[in-house]
Amino acid sequence: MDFCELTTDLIDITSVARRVVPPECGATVTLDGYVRKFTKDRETLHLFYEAYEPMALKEMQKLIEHAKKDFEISNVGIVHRLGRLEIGETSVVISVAAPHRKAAFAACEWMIRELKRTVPIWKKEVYADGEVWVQGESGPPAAPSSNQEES
Amino acid sequence: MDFCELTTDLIDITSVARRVVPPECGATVTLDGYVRKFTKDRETLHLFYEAYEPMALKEMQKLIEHAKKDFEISNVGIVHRLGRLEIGETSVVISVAAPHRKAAFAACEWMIRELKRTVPIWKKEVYADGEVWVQGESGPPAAPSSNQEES
Amino acid sequence: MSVRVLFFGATAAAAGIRETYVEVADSSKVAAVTNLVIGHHPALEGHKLLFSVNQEYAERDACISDGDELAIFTAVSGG
Amino acid sequence: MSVRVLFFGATAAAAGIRETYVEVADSSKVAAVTNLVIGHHPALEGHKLLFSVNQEYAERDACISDGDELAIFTAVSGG
Repeated sequence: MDFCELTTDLIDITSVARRVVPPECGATVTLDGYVRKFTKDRETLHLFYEAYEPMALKEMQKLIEHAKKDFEISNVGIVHRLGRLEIGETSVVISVAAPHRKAAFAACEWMIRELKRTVPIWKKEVYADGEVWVQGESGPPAAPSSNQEES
Repeated sequence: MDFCELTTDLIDITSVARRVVPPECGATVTLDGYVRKFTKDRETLHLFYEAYEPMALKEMQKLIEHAKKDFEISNVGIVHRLGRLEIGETSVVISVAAPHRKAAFAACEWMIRELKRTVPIWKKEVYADGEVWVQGESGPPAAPSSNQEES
Repeated sequence: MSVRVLFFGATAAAAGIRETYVEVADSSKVAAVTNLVIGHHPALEGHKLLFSVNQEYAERDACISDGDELAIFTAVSGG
Repeated sequence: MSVRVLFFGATAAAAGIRETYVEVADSSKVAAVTNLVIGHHPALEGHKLLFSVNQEYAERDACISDGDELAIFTAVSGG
């Protein structure tokens, strides 16, 4: 079963990884992104994630469809946290199950790169002396391609 | 903190992934291997893993040292299950935390490949009509190298 | 025609609102609607803007129809 | 000299034991000890064997000292 979700609750990695496991698969690769305490020596107190929810879910769904076309994988689960996150809490989990781990690694790495580029979610970093909406690094999305080099 | 463990208890992926997270890191990549129901159309009832425990822990420790030399990663956790495992249970977890996810993916993929080649653990597959100690595919270990192609 | 305009993150902070409706000529393009919106919310001017129409990414020269949903935002930063 | 010999997985199943002690000439090599062991446990013959001495991988021509721990096993299959 594939799934993508947005949630304001704490994300449990194990439960995400388990839900993508079909009986014929032997490996799951899971990317777990979380709130860093320091970004370039500036201390983050907490983060806030906001999404254009219906479009974010559509884009996540597109990522899954694209990945399943390009990689030999069985199931994918993506869960992104929204709202206020404390230091160390998981912001995003992408779990990919595949018969062979090589495809799971490749697909998972491709999906987190594309998610950061295409899924309409924004992060606000809150410091002791202010806050800032983080700008994505990758510029406007073109058609996603799994052959594309990392920017 | 790095760690490697052998355990006869159920492995909780989240707790492994969490223990490798230092405050400056932003991503953890976790490989979760588990008991397949089918191998080449033959149904596995359950598995049994046996280790040469002190040597297995030494070899796992070597893997971690080697990976930390070759990849820009912060912490690594490896936990391998021993004893009887039911279908779907996790046999091995490798979690790698890194400031940049690219290194975490590369190191995690390299470590599971090397673990399967060098760490003295053996798997017995139990079927309805018999059981077999699985032979590793990779032949005798040479000095591990991160530049080596997958066999 | 009437277009619903949404803001998120940095653009919501700059515009001071999360949502508005604007009246524009039929067959207006994203660029025309955006210029009108920037006229009302000049703090948007400094931002490199991205767009979606009905929850699909769109370029500045994309056409907009009556009842469409235009979102104006900056480069995404999830993950 | 006395060498402790350990078996695991397929070799333990073939030998029917997990551990034994053998007496061999001083400075014997892994190959000599292994041949002696196979003599006692001929079911080991069919297996492609790997070795460790004192928990480090070793080749057939590695020397063994009194009190060493030799493990005889097949290609590992963990993970």
